[in-house]
Amino acid sequence: MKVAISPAEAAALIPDGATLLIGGFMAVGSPHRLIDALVAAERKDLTIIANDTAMPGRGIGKLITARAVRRVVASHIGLNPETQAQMIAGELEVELVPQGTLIERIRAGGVGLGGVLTATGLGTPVADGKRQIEVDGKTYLLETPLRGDFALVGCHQADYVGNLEYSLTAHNFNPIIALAADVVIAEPRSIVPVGVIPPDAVKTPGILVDHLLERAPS
Amino acid sequence: MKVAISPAEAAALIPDGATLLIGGFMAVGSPHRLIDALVAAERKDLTIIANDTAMPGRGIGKLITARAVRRVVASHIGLNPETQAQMIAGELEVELVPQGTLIERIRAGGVGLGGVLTATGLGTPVADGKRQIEVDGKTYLLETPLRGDFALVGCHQADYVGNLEYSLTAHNFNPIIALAADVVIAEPRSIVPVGVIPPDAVKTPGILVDHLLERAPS
Amino acid sequence: MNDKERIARRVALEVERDTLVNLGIGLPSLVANYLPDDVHVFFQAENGVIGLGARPPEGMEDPDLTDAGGGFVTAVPGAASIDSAMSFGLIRGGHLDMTVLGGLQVDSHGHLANWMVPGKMVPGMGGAMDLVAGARKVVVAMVHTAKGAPKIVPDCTLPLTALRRVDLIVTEMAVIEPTEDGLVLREVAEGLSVDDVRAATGAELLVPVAPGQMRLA
Amino acid sequence: MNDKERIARRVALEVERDTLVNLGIGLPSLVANYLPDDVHVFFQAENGVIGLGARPPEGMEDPDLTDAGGGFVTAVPGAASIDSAMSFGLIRGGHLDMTVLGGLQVDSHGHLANWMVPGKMVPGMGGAMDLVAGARKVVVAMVHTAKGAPKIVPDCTLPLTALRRVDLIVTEMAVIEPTEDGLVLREVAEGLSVDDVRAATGAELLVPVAPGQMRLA
Repeated sequence: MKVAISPAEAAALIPDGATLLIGGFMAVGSPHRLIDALVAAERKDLTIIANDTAMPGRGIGKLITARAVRRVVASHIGLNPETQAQMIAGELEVELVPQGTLIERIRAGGVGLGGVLTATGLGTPVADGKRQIEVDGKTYLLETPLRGDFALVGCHQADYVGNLEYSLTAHNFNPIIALAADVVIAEPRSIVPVGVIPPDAVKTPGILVDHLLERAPS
Repeated sequence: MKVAISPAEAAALIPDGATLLIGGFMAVGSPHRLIDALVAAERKDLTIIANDTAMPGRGIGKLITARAVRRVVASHIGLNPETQAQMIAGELEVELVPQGTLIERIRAGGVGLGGVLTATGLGTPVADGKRQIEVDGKTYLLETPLRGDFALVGCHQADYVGNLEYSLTAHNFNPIIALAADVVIAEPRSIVPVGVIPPDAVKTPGILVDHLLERAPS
Repeated sequence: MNDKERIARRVALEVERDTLVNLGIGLPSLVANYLPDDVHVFFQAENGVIGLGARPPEGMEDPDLTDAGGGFVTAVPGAASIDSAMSFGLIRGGHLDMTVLGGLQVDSHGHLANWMVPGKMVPGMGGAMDLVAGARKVVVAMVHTAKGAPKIVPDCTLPLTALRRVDLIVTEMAVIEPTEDGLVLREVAEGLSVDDVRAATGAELLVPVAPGQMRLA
Repeated sequence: MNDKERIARRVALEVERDTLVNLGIGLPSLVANYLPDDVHVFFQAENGVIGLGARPPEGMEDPDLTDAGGGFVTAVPGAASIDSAMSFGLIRGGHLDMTVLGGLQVDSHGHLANWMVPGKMVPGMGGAMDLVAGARKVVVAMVHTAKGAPKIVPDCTLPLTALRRVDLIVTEMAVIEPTEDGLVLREVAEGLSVDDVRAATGAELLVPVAPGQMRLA
């Protein structure tokens, strides 16, 4: 059984300078109340590993606007001009990673792989400085694991032991980042008794989840 | 929309000497009617990639007893004395692979990775002849992808477009092998109209499935 | 018919029935509008649904169901939800039959550059590198020139998206197939000559047989 | 109390509440019978369920719900179905808090050999190599000797399961902790002396402080 915590309590667990994996794709499926709490707590120098930085005023974009972030590892920042502006001004470090490589690197970090070999990025700036390894006559890039201190997971529903369900395109990075952090905090829309989510519907087993965010005030 | 085929029609698609990925764990979740059809068709010289060879008279064990198999890649053969006897007699080639490495190699074959790095098997006979690669001061084995000509998938339920659901411990290798073969044949217990399986419950998208086995006679 | 519609209509003819197709944001997304009724395909959005549908009725939008650009969509019957590891597993594992992408440049080797202009536009590659490296068929849908300058060039001057040779280039002027020998001119838009296309193209065009008129249906 | 019960009872004391625990087939599986009521854990079977439960009532067995040995089990409330990639992702990714495995040999370096006897028994390693390489805590539960011969030896003569030093060895005679310095004798079973244990052990045992009596509850 988990103990539900408030967004402020969750934010208090996360120190300045922490590395956060955050779920969501253009803010869809992101843990919005956790993000708001981090902004309210005036966190600084965070490293964010996520698909994108959304847009100003939405999802991870709020952390960018609040200048809470020192470094971003993402596949796309094109719809957030603030990310681009801070990057060009040298205030924000950005590592761009192909989306498929990014999710595989996070998965590798979560399932204990030392790395994966991929053809994506060969012949592009993504290959710069990376080891190339040949297997059966084909060349691949060696991509190394990514992990976070915390994973902030947005989800549709949780039960009391932390089993999680996701909905439609709000799955995205969430089930994978839940594998790859020292502390996993899940923000469900609703929390239901054990047994309401049948075993076959569980996408993230509760044993991966350290904290559940309490239900939103209605 | 798929066209349902009979077990005999499915077996006719599979030539002698083919490499088959077969789902199941000690025969739980295996495509039993497909296996029976391969035995009835007297297939020979198959390569089987699977977790185990079950036991005599059950699941993949039937193919072993029928001497349909020339080569097995599996993590465990200990509960099938016939596999061991054929191996010792030199009639059956067996490659033993740690279970976690086996499933990651199949996944790599299915998702287009050139290989994965794992610590499992280091310092054991599994490491013999394999490349070792160091990442951040740690040593890993390079494990290469596995694919099959056919994947024979056992599942709980399918819909008309081939979306698949699995049940409890009958998931095992099935959802992963469905990614890693040129032709995927699924054997569902029941086949339901499109829409009966909601999008969030689909574990194998129908676009991966080439053929559905017709429903069993009742 | 404007240029974009012309391009989208032509690309739609490349879509085969019962396949899995990924359409990029912008021009490529228009292709869905011009599929013949008897060609059933599943559209994939890389953010995670197989069976992307049209915009939902007003008031029925679901914040958990969007395309890769964040716009509201529906899911068709038989749709499947997938996470990003599965989404890119499908893309990189050869399970995606076709992708249609925009382009900044394509060169005589069939190499595509479509994700950054150094010093100007650094949006990130998103899924583009994975799509070009992994899809079975890559179609580039783009206008033929940018402010009068050819986008089809001898060698890309912008950073590449992948080393893979794309399969087809469709513009409002022509249909061009990159091959081992170079760029082959396959079709020319109605009212244009081969020389018109050559004049607007920076790379050499091979014309082994008389190109047909660009088909639109 | 027979030897196996003694070992299982002692191992049960190592299980911490609210953890994920994998029990091997055979002797290790007995550990589940001796957990205190207030210690709630989820048992994982590597074939794919988190929250493995006891044998189901007669006539209610589900062919789709078995343990790793193929025996019928139940699923506890809050259970989750997982495929083999997730199952071993949890094991190799450090998410499994503890595994209890049988052993053929353990040596002075804490190395375990438990999956084959060359020329005699070649069952395959199943998940054993992954479990030893990946679990946070590895407990070996085995009888102290095999036909009078020590199973705790200076160096394993059988092929290793992994290079990782196991965390604890529990036999019917003793509790032994492999450390950087060697094997430390922590507890001795009631009625036995340190010398009794030494006589049945092939490797050197360090006894830095007087070992306690082997706990059973």
